[in-house]
Formats: sequence, C-alpha cells, structure tokens
Amino acid sequence: MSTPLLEVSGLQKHFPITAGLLRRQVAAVRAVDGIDLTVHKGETLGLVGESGCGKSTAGRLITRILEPTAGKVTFDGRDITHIKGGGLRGLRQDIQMIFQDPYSSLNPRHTVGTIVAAPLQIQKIPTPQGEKKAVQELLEMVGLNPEHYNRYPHEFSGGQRQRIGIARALALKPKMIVADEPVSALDVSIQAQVVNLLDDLQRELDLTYLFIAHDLSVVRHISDRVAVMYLGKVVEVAPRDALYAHPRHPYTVALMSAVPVPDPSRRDKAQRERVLLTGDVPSPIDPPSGCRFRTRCWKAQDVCATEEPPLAVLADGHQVACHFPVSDEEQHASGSGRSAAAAAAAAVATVETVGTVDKE
Amino acid sequence: MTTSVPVTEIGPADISPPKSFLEVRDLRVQFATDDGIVKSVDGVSFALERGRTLGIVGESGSGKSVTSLAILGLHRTRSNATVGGEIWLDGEELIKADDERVRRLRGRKMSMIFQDPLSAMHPYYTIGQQIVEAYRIHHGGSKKAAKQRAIDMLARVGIPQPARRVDDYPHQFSGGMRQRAMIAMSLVNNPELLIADEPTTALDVTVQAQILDLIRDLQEEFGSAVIMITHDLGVVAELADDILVMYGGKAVERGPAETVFRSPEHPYTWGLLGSMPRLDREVRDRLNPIKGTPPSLINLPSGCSFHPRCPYAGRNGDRSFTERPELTGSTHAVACHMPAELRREIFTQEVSPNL
Amino acid sequence: MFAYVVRRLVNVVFTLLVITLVTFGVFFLVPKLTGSDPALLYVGKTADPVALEGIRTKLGLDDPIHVQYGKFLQGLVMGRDYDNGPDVTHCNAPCFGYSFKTDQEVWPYLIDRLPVTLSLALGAAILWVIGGIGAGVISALRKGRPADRIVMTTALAGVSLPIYFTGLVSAAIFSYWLGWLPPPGYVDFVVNPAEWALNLILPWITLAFLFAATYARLTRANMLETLSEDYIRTARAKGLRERDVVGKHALRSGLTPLITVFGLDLGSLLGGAILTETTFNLRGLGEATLTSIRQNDLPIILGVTLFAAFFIVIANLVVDLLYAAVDPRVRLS
Amino acid sequence: MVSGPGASLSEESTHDVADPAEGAASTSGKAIEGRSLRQIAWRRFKRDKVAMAGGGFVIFLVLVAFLASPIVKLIGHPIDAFNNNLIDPTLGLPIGPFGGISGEHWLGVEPTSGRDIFSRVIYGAQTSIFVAFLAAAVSTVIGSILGLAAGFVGGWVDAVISRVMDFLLAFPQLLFSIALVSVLPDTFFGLDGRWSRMSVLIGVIGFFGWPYIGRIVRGQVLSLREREFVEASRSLGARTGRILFRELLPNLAAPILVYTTLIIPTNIITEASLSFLGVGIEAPNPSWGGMLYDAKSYYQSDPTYMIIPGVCIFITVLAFNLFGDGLRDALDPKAH
Amino acid sequence: SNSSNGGAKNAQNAALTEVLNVSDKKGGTLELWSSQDVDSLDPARGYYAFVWNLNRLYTRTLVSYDAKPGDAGMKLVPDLATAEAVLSNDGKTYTYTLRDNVKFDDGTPVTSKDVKYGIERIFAQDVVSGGPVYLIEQLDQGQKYPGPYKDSDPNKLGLKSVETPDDKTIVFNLKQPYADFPYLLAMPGAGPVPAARDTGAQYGTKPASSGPYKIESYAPGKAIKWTRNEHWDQASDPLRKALPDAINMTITTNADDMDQRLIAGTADADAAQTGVQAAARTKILQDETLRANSDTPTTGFIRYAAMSTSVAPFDNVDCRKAVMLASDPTSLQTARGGPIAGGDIGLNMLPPNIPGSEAEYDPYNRKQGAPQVDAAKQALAACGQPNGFSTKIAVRNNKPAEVKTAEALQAALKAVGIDAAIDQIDGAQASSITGSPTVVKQKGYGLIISGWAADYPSGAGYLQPLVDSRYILQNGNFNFAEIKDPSIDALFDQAKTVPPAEAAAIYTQINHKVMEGAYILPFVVDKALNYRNPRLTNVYIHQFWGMYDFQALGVTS
Ligand SMILES: Nc1ncnc2c1ncn2[C@@H]1O[C@H](COP(=O)(O)OP(=O)(O)OP(=O)(O)O)[C@@H](O)[C@H]1O
Ligand SMILES: Nc1ncnc2c1ncn2[C@@H]1O[C@H](COP(=O)(O)OP(=O)(O)OP(=O)(O)O)[C@@H](O)[C@H]1O
Ligand SMILES: [Mg+2]
Ligand SMILES: [Mg+2]
Ligand code: NI
Repeated sequence: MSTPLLEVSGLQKHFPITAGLLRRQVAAVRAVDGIDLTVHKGETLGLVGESGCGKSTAGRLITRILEPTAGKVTFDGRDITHIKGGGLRGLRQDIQMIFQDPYSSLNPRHTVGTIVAAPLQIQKIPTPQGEKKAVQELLEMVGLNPEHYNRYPHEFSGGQRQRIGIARALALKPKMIVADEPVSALDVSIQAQVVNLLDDLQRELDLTYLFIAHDLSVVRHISDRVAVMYLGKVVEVAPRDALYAHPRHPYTVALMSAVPVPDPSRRDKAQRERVLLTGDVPSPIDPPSGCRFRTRCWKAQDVCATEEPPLAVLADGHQVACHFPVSDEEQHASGSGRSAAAAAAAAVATVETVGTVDKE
Repeated sequence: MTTSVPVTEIGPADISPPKSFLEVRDLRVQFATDDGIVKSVDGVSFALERGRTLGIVGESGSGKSVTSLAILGLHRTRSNATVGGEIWLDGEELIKADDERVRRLRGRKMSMIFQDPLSAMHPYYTIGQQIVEAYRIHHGGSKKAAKQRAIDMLARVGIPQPARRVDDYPHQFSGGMRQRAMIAMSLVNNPELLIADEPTTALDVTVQAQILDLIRDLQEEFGSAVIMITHDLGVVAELADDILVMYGGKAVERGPAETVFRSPEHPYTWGLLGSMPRLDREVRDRLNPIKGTPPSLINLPSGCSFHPRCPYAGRNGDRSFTERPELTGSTHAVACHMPAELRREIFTQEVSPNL
Repeated sequence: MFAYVVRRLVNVVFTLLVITLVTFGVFFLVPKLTGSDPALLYVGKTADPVALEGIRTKLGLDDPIHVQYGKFLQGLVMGRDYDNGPDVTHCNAPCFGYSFKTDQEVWPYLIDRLPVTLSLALGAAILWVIGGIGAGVISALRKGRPADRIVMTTALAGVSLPIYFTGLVSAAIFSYWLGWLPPPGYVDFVVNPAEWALNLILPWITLAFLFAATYARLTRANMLETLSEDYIRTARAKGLRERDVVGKHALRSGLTPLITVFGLDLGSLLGGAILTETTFNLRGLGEATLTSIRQNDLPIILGVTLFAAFFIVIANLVVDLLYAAVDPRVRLS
Repeated sequence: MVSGPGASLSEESTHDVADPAEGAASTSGKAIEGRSLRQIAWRRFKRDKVAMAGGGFVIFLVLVAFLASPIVKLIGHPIDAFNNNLIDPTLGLPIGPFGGISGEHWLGVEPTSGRDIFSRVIYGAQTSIFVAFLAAAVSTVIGSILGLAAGFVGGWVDAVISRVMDFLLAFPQLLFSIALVSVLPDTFFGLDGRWSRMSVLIGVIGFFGWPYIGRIVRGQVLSLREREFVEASRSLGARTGRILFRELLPNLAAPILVYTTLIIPTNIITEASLSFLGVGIEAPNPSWGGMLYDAKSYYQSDPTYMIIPGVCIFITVLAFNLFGDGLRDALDPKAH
Repeated sequence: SNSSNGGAKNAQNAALTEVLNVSDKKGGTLELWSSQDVDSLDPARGYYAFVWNLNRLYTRTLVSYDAKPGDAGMKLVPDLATAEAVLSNDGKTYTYTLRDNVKFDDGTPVTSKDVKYGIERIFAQDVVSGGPVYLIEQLDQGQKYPGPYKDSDPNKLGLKSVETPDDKTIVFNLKQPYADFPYLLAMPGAGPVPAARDTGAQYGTKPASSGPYKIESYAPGKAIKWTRNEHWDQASDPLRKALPDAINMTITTNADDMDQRLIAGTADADAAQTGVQAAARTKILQDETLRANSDTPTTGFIRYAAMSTSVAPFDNVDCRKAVMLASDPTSLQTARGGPIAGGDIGLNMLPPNIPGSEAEYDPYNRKQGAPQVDAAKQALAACGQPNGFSTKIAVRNNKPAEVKTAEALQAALKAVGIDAAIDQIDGAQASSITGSPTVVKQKGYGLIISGWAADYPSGAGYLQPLVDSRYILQNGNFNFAEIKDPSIDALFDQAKTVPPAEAAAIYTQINHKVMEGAYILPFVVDKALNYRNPRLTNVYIHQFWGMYDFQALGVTS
C-alpha cells in the first residue's frame, strides 16, 4: 500500500429542501453526513450500501460535481474541497466518472465519435495523430469496433454503451475513476464483460477505482478494500477478504447474510444463518439520533440512541462505527444468529414503524 | 434424439389431457410492431404442480414477463399480440377459452405479483380499497367483510398496524411495504397459481430477503403453485424447485433446481453461471462472460439462436447455424445440438473448474 | 391544507394586483403613444380646450400615473367619490369608476353583462365536456379502428376551424336559410328561458365544437397513456371486468389532467369570449372588452381585464384544490 | 382557450434498433454510416401519408406566399384593381352566380369593389404564412432561450421565468393583442404600411406565444438536466455554454421543431382573428381574417365571398396540424 | 298594405313627400329598434341626429321644426313658446313667452327659469359634454360663465345674457344680430331642465320630460322605454300627436337581425335610420312589395374627402383638381352602397336640404360617372407633378363604408400615378388625429375622408365648420382642408346679418368658391334605405333629419 491518492474526512452534503415563494430552507436531506475514506494509489475501494444511503452523492462530491457542505477532500496531496474554475477543470483530467445508466449517460444526439472526443476538446488535449485516430484508439481499448465512430448510441446494446462511457472517461488518462454502479443496469452476462474490462484497464493503465455498487458479490470481486455506508455514514471499512469473512458492524452482517446464494443445496443453511432486518432505511431528512442503524439493529441498547459511535479501528484492522461490534463467536454460532436477530428484530419492529416508515 | 421437428408440428395428436396442475405447451407470443414481428416467446413448454415453485431465469428481454402475462391472459385486451399454443390450468385450456372465463380465473385461481409495486398500484385508491376490490370481484360480499379480509391479509404479510395502514395510499408506503401489500392483494383470493415477476428486483438486498422469506412461508401455508421470474440466479436458487432457463424467447434448459445448478448442460447456462461473481466461492481472478450481446427478437439468428455467442457452436458441423435445437430430455431437458455425453464432459472438464 | 388555501388566496390577490398594474400601465401608456386623449372621447364632436382641461381634471387624467393607480385601487377597496356637477356621488366598493364614454358606472355594467357570458360559457362547457371527453374515450378504446379515425378526423377539423367562420356558416345555414333558429342574439333567461336556450344553441354548439375537438384529442392521449400504465394491468390481473377497468381505474386518472385544462379554459371564457360574442352578437364581457378597447375607455378596460383575470386566477385556484382532492399524492405530500 | 400542444415529447425515441452493432470481436467489413435519429424519424414520417399530404400542402403554401406578387402579376388582376363593371350598382353585389366566378375571375370578385378574389386570397396567404411563421420564430427564440434558462439555471431565475410564463398564459391575451396592435406605430423601419403592420402582428403574436414553447423547453430541460450525460459533460469540465448548446440543445431540437410547427396553425388563426376584429392587416391589403370580416355583411347575399377565405383558413390550418401531428409522431412515437 | 283612411298609396319614397296612413287613433306600442345605442339621453349631451329626433318625444324647445313632410318641415314653429321671438334692439334681443299649462312629468310647471337653467348646463362642458356648443359662442359674451355647478349665483342662474323677468318670459341678448339664432334654440340642449332634478353627468339616465312621453327606463345598450307623461297637455302642444301609449327602443348588436324583424313586421322602424344592411337591401330592392315599404331619403350628409392644404402638394390647387378629376364617381358611389341605398354622386358641397343648394352645379363633371384621366393628367402637369405623387389617405377604421371609399379612391388615383397609402386611424380618436392640424401635417394626411351633416339647416350650419378659417381648431377640427380664404370668411359674416333668402344666395356663392378651390371632393349626397313597417300610421320623412318623424308615428295593432 502506497501513499493515499484520495483522502476524505468529515465530508458532508446537505441538500436544502426549500418551500414557498421566497424559497426558504425548511429542512435538509443529509445525503452524506460526515464520511472519512482513504483510497490508495492503484487500489480499488468498493463502496456499498442500500439505496439512498448516499453512495452516489459521495462519488459526486469526490469528483467535485457537487460542492461539499463541509469536510475536506484531498487528492494527490492537493486540497480540492472547494477548488474552482481552472483548478477544477484541471482536476477533471485526474478524476473521471463512469455512470450507472448506459442509456442516459450518453447524449442520444451525438455520435460515438463526438461523445468520446468531447473530453479531448473540452480539456484541449492535443492529439498529434488526429482526433479521430485518438478516439478510435480509445474505442479499441475498450473493445469496441473503431469503425463505429459515426454511429449513434441507440444503435448499441447496454454493455457496449457502457464501454463507450468508459472510453470517454479514459480519454483524459485520469489517475482515478469513480465508477457509480457501472454494471447495475446490465445483465449478468454483459456485466461480467464490463467487470473484466475494468479489471484489465486498471492493470494496464495503473488506475485507481472508487467502485460504487450495491451488489456485494460484484464488489467483492473487484475491490481491494470495501467501505459500507448506511444513511449518509460509513459504518465499516476493511480489506475485502477480512470484511467478507468477518463483518463487524451489525449492518454489514445483515447485508451479507441477505445476499441470496446461487446454490440450492445450501439454501437451508443460508436461510438459517440469515439475519433478517425489518423495515427500510430511515429518511435522511431526519435520521435517528445516536447510531443511525439502531432502529433496525438487534444489538441496539440505550447508549446507541444517545451517542454516535465513531469510526474506530478495531484490533483486526477493521474500521467500524459501532458500540457493539459483532464478534467472531456470534457469527459462527450456527443458527443462533438468525434466532437472536429475529428476536431482536421483533423488539424493534414498533420503533421502526413509528420512527422510520412514516417519514417516507 | 435430436430431431429438428418444430414443436408446433407435433399436431393434434398431442391434445392429451394434462396431468399436471399447470401445463404450458408450445407457447408462442408474437407482437406486430413497426419494425417487424417480435417473437417474444417462441415455443415454450413446461409443467408445474401444486405446492411447487418454478423459477424462470433469463436475460432481459428473453420473454419471461411475456410468458407470465400470457398465462394470465393479459395479452387479450387491446394488444398487438398473437398468442399460440396451449395453456392448461387444472384441466382447463386457457388460450382458447373465452375472455369472460379467463377473467374469472384471473385474480382468483391465478394471480400475479408485479415488479414495481408503486406503478402497479393505482395512485388514487387506498391500499385497502385495492385489496377489497380484488376480493369482491370474485367473492362479492359486504364491503365491511372484505375490508376485514384486507386487514387480515395485510397483517399476514407483515404490515404493522394493518387496521390503520389499510387506509393509506400506496405512496405513503415504503418500497418493501408496497411489495408486501401487492403480495397481500394477489393472495387475497387464495390463488392456486401465483406468478411473481421479479418481485424483488426493485428492492434492496435486506428487504429482498424479507420478501423472499415471506413468499416462501406463504407458499407453504397456501400450497399454491408458484412461478418465480427473475434474472438473479441467487433468487431462484433460494426458492425454486424447478428451473427454466430462457434465451431469446425459447426455453434452453429445464430441470430440477439442484440438477440445473449442479450439472447444467446448456452452454448458455454455463455462461450465466460463469459470469456471476459469487459470495460462496473463492474470488476468481477473472469472470467468464458470454461474448456478444443478446439477439434481437425480430431477427433471431438462424438455427440455434445462441450460436453467435456459443463457444461450442462449431462442434456439430453447421447444424448450430441452420437447425433449431429442440428441448429434449424428461426431467432435465436441454435444447442443444451437442450430444448429452459431450455436454456433460465439457461441463465437468472445462466449465466447472472455472466456476 | 388550510394554510395552503390561505397562501393561494394571498397569491390570487397578488396576481390580480400585478394584472391591474400591467393593465393600468399599458392603457395609461396607450393614449400617450397614440397621441389620443380620453378627454376628447368624453367630449365628443366639439372640443373646447377649456372644457377639455376641465374634463381632464375631473377624470383625474392629469394626475401622475401612480396617483391615478392609487385612486383606482382605493376605489376598488373602499369606494370612491366622484364629482358629477351638482353634487358628489359615492361609488361603492368595488368601484371601477365611470365609463369615459357613457358615464355609466363600470361595476353594474359588468355585472349586467355577466349573465350573457356566463350562459354562453357554462352551456358550452357542459356540451364540450360531455362531447369531447366522450369522443376521446371512445377513440382511445377503439384505437386504430374506424370510430377512432372518424373522431380524430372530426377533432382535427374542429381545431382547425376559426370560430367566427363556423359561427357565420352555421348562422347562415340554421337561422337564415333553414330558419330553424332565431337570428343570433341574447334573451334573458328570466325573460324567456325557451328563447334564451334557442338563441344560445348555435353559440353553444360552435364554441363547444371547437373545445370538444381539443378535449377529444387530449382525452384520447391521456387515456391511452393511462391504459398502458402498470396499475391498469394490475386491475386486469385481478380479474376486473373491462368495463370497470376503464370506468373505475383508467378514467379517473386519465381525466385528472383535464381538470387543469378545463379550469383554465372555463376561467378564460368567463372573462369574455371575444370572438364568439362578436360573431353571435352577444353583449357579454367579451364584447364589452372589444368596444372598450376600441374606444379607449380605460375604466371599462380595467374592469373587464380584472374581471377576466379574476376568473382565470380563481379557476386556477379551484383547479389546484380539485387536483388535491382527486389526487392523494398531491393532497398528502 | 388553452390549446398549447400538451403531450410531453421525449427526445430519445428508439432504444435497441433491429441490428445492434456487433461487438468488437466481429468485424463487419464495410464501415457502416450510423443511422441518425433524424433518418429514422424521416423514414417513419414518410410512411404517414396524411402527414405527408399536409406537409406537401404546407410547402405549396409557402411557395405561394413567396411567389405571391409574380403569381398575381401573371394572372393580371392586381389586388386593388376595381371592376365597376362586374358589380350590380344598386345591390353592390357581383353580377353572376357564385359571387361572379368566371374564367376570368376564378374565385369571383369582391362585392362593392369588384376586386379579384383569387388574387386577394393569394396575397392573404402571403400575409398568413409570413405572420404565422415569423411569429412562431419569435416565440421559439424567446421561448427556447427563457425556457432553457429557467430549466437549466433553476432557482430564482426559474421561479421568475415560470411565474412570468404562468402569468402570461393566464392573461386575457386577445385583449392585450388588440390593445397592443392598435397602440404600436403603423410604420417603422422604413417598411411600408403592410409590412410594418405585419411586423407588429408578428411581434405581438410571437410575444404571447413564447410561454407555450418556454414551458415545453423548460420541462424538457428539467428532465434532460437529470440525465447523466449532462453530469458526464460537467465531470469532463465542460462549461455551461457547451452544456447548454452542445449537449442540451440538440436534444431539444425535436420538441422545439414539433411545437414550433404546431403553433404555426394557432398563429394563423390568431392573425385571422385579429384581422377579423379589425386590428390586423389593414385595407386595402388582403388578409383572410379581414376578408371574413367584410364577408360578414354579405353572408346572406353573397355566401361565396364568406366561404372562400373561411375554407382557405380551414385547409391551411388543417394542413399544418396534420403536418405537425405527423412530425410529432415521427419524432416521438411514444407521444401517440 | 294600404291604409284605409286616406293618405297616399304605399310606394318607395312615398313618405318623402306625403304623410302615409294618416290616422289619429291612439294606443298601441311603437317598437323602434336600433343597432346603435343613443349617445346620451341628456338633451344637452346628445349629438346623434336620431337622438335629437327622439328628443322631441320628451324635450320641448322654445321653437321646433314643423311636423310636416317636405320643405315645410324645415321651418321652425313655436313649441314651448307661444309665438316666434319678438326681435328688438336691432335684431339683437330675442324675447319669447312660454305657453301655459306646460308641465314636467312630475307635474311641476315648466318656467322660463328651467329653460335658462337648461341652457346654462351647456356651459358646464367639463360635466355635461358631448353636445353642440353653439349657444356658448353666442351667449357667453366674454363672461366665461362656468356653468350652473360652479355658479356663484344663489339660484344658479348667473348667465347674464339670458334674462327671465318672469316665469313666462325669457329674453336673449346677443352681441350681434344672428339670423340663425332660433335654430340654436331648436336644439334639444336648449330645452328646459328643472334644476332640482339635475343630476349633472348622470342626468341622461333619467332626464325630466316636458314632452308627451317620459323615459320609463333606460338600460344602456339594451332598451329604452317611453311611457306617457300624464302631465302633458295636448292643448298646449300643437306640434305633437302622441299617438302610441308607449314607445320602446330595443338596442341590438345585430343589424341583420333588426332588418329581418323589420321585414317580418315585428319591428316598426330603425331608430338610427341609417339604412338597412347589405342582406336586407338585396331583399328589399328585389321584392316589389317590400320595396314599396321603403324610403331612401337623403340624410343631409355629404360624404367627402378633404384635401389638406397644409400637406404638399395639396397646397397647389391643380393637384387638388387632379384628384377631383381622377376619382371614379361610380366606384365611390358603389362603395357607399350604390345609387339607391348609398346616395347620388356628389357634385358639390351643399346638400339639398340646405337653402342655397343647387342640384345641378357640377363643376368637375362628376355626374357622368367616370374618371377623367386625361383632364386629371393635365391638372397634374399644371401642378408640376406630371408623373403623379405620393400621399396618404386618413380614414376612420370604425366606418367600413369610409374604408371602402378610401380603397376606391386609392385605386382610381393610381391610374394617374398618384400613390395614396391608406392609413386607418382609430375612429374613436379621430378628433385628436385628423381633428388636429398638427398631427395631420406631421403624418402627411393629404386626404381625409369624412362625412358631415348640418346641425341646423342653413349654409352656416352646414359649411362654416368645414370651410371657415376661424373654425380651424387644434383639436376636434373639421376644417380638414384648412381653408384659409378671407373672402369665404367674410361671406359667412355677411350672411349672418341678412334675412334667410338673401343668405341662401351667399351660401351658394361660398359653395362655388369651395368647389373652385377644389378643397373637398364630394363622394355622395348620402341616402339611406329605410324600411317602414306597414302598420305605422302618420308616416313621413322629416326633411331636417332625413328620417321618419318619430313623434308623429302611430301604430295600428
Ligand atoms: N440533488 C439532490 N437534491 C436533494 N436530495 C438529493 C439530491 N441528490 C440526492 N439526494 C438525496 O440524497 C440521498 C442520497 O442519494 P444518493 O443518490 O447519493 O444515494 P445512493 O446511495 O446513490 O442510492 P442508489 O443506490 O439508489 O443510487 C437520497 O435520499 C436522495 O434522495
Ligand atoms: N406489447 C409489446 N409489443 C412489442 N414488443 C413487446 C411487447 N411486450 C414485450 N415485447 C417484447 O418482447 C420481448 C420480451 O419481453 P419480456 O418483457 O418478456 O422480457 P423479460 O424477459 O421479462 O425481460 P426483463 O427481465 O427485462 O423484464 C422484449 O424484446 C420486448 O421488447
Ligand atoms: Mg446512486
Ligand atoms: Mg420482465
Ligand atoms: Ni471466521
């Protein structure tokens, strides 16, 4: 592990909710509410979490598409938190983004050539061998036929479109790529093609990835380290294998156990070991006090409601934000997990309905 | 046994009364569009018994939803669809049955859970009203009794305080609760056949787990036959007794879940399994994707429609390119030109080690 | 909800104020730009400079614009005193002043014309809502079939015909050549209800035809969109009869967007249907608008504009409230 | 009347087309030129015979409008030439049946003056077409710019522009058009009476038409703004100008084109209405609305005179509507 | 249909010369219709001819036009007064004595003070505006009388030139002898108004009645109803017959509808008497029976185009002559409605109902009906514009027939190279546009189209506002040509002091001067095709108004 390429601390993004003629702010969506992350050069950090927990917002803050409300982002030693104008435009060359929706991320009125050439034009990158040639090289690099230069996005399948998006991101030879659910919209067979491509490109071009996804299996496949987010907060960060083998945060535990196993023979075991959470993620407008997960946590105690657990480094190197991290014993006590979790879940059921669902 | 007689040509001799609760024979659904005829479902057959679950998997656009809608007879109303083949439900043929008959079965004997519960529920009616309506179409009875039934069902699917929430509108529910309400609505008449079309795709994993649990429990309780449609192999593995793999509007492999997962025989199924990263396996260095992209349903490739993407396409001379393979086999059926032995051999030697 | 209504009402008042301000500004500037003089209008054929000066003073035309506007607002809210020679008359609120041309009080004049416009607009509205929506629904349900084609062709013809042409042609046919109907005019409902209806039949039908055409097209589009919604599929999947699918599920949401259109249409019609009234010789607010503009009769122009704007703004408000009543998503958010 | 074209128009009309481009692995020999959405739309439009007919008529009218003077010269009946000999002096009506239709005067002559109606109809077409097109252009330019600003900039800019649009839409428009037309000067920019009057009409009609376009553009921009390609462009460091004009505008072209086409017929009717109310094109210059107004007094004694301009307006507006509808269907089959 | 008891047989224009359907039968309701509302029912504020005609129903004046067809109607006879004025002080003092038993509709007697008060109201032009102001000119005499509302006199009778020594006597003291003065007193504005009932600007909504009918109700834009004034005494009124029990005037926006009602017999006469619309015209002229029930009286109007001498090249008489000669008399006539409904081709500027007019005086040879292109070109050459010139025609946009004549004139002038652009001006604002010499000059209105009728039947009443240089006003000007010919002005002064017969000859002379100067191009001597319901009794055209004499009409049921 080398020097951190990207360092994020206490990053916040609150979207104001305005109302009335005067557009007074009446509340705020606390989409990202103080997160700390480090990404090292050449590694892939996976960022997982449930829908609406702020993954994309975090990605956008890091790429500086959004202006952070608070906190600090350092890239390659530079503070880029509030970087503006030319500096920001320069930053674009270093950090690029790949988007989730292969349909809406490409302008339907532009040809593939125009789309991929756009970064070159915008950043005024000199192309000694000619723009077209440069673009075609990029297309080849992502496995597309360079002759498709003049075609429109609608003539391509989802996977191919995603390749176009990747080519566009690579055009500036960035150091880091923030990939926001780049494969979620794709079918499994196509998803694998794109994941492989990303893998290859990282190797060839020495890229650093922040890989946002909600599919835990994909994240495990591609990441070196994984961060788990819950309701605007990072609750656990750990190297991949450690995290998947020994999740410490109750939420991570629940998340992992909820992933269906594509093996009918292990069905019963999987079900027995499953930690079932009740309800959904509470509203980020009015998050629960203390530990945000407490409303769905079977281990929650009084302290969880009053004191917010900091993201602390445990003995085994996991960073976990929990008052009562899950121990190995708990996890491996076969069968007990489910019943314990179920009992606890029943206990919090009322809290959940009153406290969270109504807010939706 | 690799004759290439199209299923339709089996002829009238095949009108034997079905033995299974649900039997779909050579189902064909085509849509006339501006660009040409879309053969969304092209000769799919399967059977299902009460109390059992059939999982249908396949990529997007492979005809899963169209199949399920065909069973419910929902292509009948004002659609550009033509439906062929036979669907036998409990001894009754549905495709040739009259509209009114099918309507009476719909929602009562067979019902459906849709993927996106928010758009699948009327925004102007309360959850209660919509469940009550579903109940009273088939049972009549007083509104009050129906409402009580709705409350019971909501309680049954795990909605807290059902008596209060019954008067909420769909948009006041969270995603998971909506899907529960949707399930309550489809189960309110104790249907014998329940089709769930990607019931969890729109949900987060933690919620998905809740819903899958619920469906399983309810099936045990009601003893219905369930068709579970999804593109997530994990989900079928969780629930299904039998699995049907669809590709380009055709069934390419069919068999008991254990068999299909343990010893799949169709190259497409291999491809699917190979492309998936799995939590229950060691991390692989690379995934094994299927090359190319799914075919257009208007211009299906000749012969075996999987041939442009199949790494084994050349193994039988040019049969893959000219002849359409049939789904053969009894419990475990596969539509592939390669001989069964060869398929098993390839799987065990080439494919399995990479999974 | 209550706060919402109050907020909207404040909004209404604000909008009306802006409208009076704009109207006042425009029509205050009109004489300046055209070099015409409302005082001359008042004087008539002979123009004695001294008298003109007197009249300007009397009408307040020599006051600066903000003073005139202030007086106008004052009149609206609390009434206003007018010197009419031997004594002073108090014009009660809402006082729009007196016509420059006829010296009549504006408010009663408008109220007097309201029934004509009201009869025309409401009668036509009933016809076009029934006709337009009915045709649109039929068309949507029979999409692509002959009934659909006929309805849509007729509708397209309907939106392509200027009302004064249809009006003239139908008047020529029905009241002149066939003699089935009296020549266009207006008879008070209280005077003779049968004559009232008979006289209004043509304007109703012509106006309704125009609107029905638009509504048929809108309804069809909305219905088709609604019919392709997922929840319609759900309704069918429940085993609901097609009749109920359309009647209970599709219609309700399919027609909701029409509330907005209808509210605005009716609102603006209530403010006066200039073309229809001109074509059919109805002395309603629209006709008043036209004559007052032609005569540069500022008090009446202000009156009718405010009247018209009032209807539109109120219609908007009612539409929003209705919308909330119909759509729980709006109501409960 | 709210007759603004209503349905939403989405720019991305076609997803997967029949032949998805093949992967890199397979090399197709010839470099295939991409089929742009425009070509797809044109193919679709060609199949719509009714719309094609409407379009054909529109082109014909535009030609007529441009060539009005040579055509009239060719026919040999200037629009202001009186023909006393064709008028019955006592009644003031054209001599002969159907308003004096004859080989010489194809659509008859005007009562009282005996002017040739055909020539006047041709000139009327010029008036209608020019006013309607240019007013539509005015609306489109203002509407697009303000709609774009409102949708893209958002915040108070949006609030203000939307307010203004709502306000204008909820305004007694005809009333103000009448007032404005009579206020604005009769001649300016050295244009002669007819053309300066037409510019006044163009300005006024165009001004009141922009909120329709503005609303549509704003709505489109609001939805486009959420599309990831805008964000993508921004993440590449594109400036606002590029995003607006290179990314958004091409996507707005289709809806703007369609709604511009659809406000043209509305404008034709408005122009005719204003002329009918006596505030449009002034005598002796012909306009269809003005002719209808004149004909109002002869609707019993010389119905031909009334029917001709009426039918002209009808057919023209119909043609534009058919054309516009067809265009919309072609550019956005979903809006069907 | 024929009347049973005498009178003439119905025929077109029969009512021009005789009383048709003579009858004394009282009762019934006279149904007048109008497509035009009255300008004001206040006698001091009305200026429409038909409103003056209607005023005779409820306003009596000291003298009034005799109730007879033909020329006899042009003569003033005593009405409120017992006899014609007693002239004294070299013709500068007029003394009238009022009849007995004349009462307002509330029973109060009409006194000379009421007459004086009525006249004083005219002075309050800031309140009671709109009517003619001739009396101010004659009676103010430098007093700057502000009208009764600002009068410091306790009885509000501070106008010094008018004296009311007793309730029956009224004395007018003029500065100079003025032969036409009685005509001014015949205008409704000179009628009596009881000060107690004066509501100033609102008086028109409920004016007091001194005549046989009082206004029962007035719904502006809709209807006026007159019923009998109980206090009116036939014996005190030799002029009026007062046959119907009630008179209704229904105002419609739809002139065609009104025509149809007239023809159908459900309406008796058009109150505005401006002639039927094109549709009814066709019908009436093509049907013998209908035609027999119609009249085409001259309305007293001449329709014309004035050539503004302040706008080049109309400062040159030859250029004006060129326009005279180039115009097409027939197309102008057709534009006005043709020979029957529109009027005779205008030859000169005195209409036939004015003493001194000459039917055959045709200095520009217009009667033959065709434009005289060659002569016009010669005139152009003489004017120094052999290839023609450009000018503007100003025309009121609210008068369709005037617009039509403008187009006809434009077309004819084009033939000799005169390019005349038509500028339609706001009709309601005409008095500040074409009525303002500054604006006319600035806008370059060479030709101004208008129409004029006399306020009283004398050459001065007709011509003076049009051609006397002293009548050039900065606002509301009618001397559009801006004729500044001292000899014309002098002739008017001369005519005022001589008896009417001699004055007529002077007016003939003025007419000649105007025509020779080619200031004004007459289009037509206006006529209106009016239809009378055959059920009307005592019908005749009153020559002064060119209309049926409303006060004389009766109805059979
Ligand atoms: N521009 C915005 N204005 C207001 N709220 C926003 C905005 N963008 C995001 N949010 C809110 O912030 C929260 C986090 O959103 P974000 O898109 O980051 O979630 P996510 O984790 O990416 O979810 P998903 O998995 O669904 O993509 C959500 O509640 C969302 O509604
Ligand atoms: N009404 C229709 N008209 C035309 N084509 C249709 C229609 N309905 C479905 N199709 C086509 O039929 C094919 C199969 O669709 P279907 O919805 O069954 O796919 P699916 O397997 O359910 O995919 P997904 O996983 O995306 O839901 C698709 O190519 C689709 O475009
Ligand atoms: Mg996201
Ligand atoms: Mg599907
Ligand atoms: Ni362990």
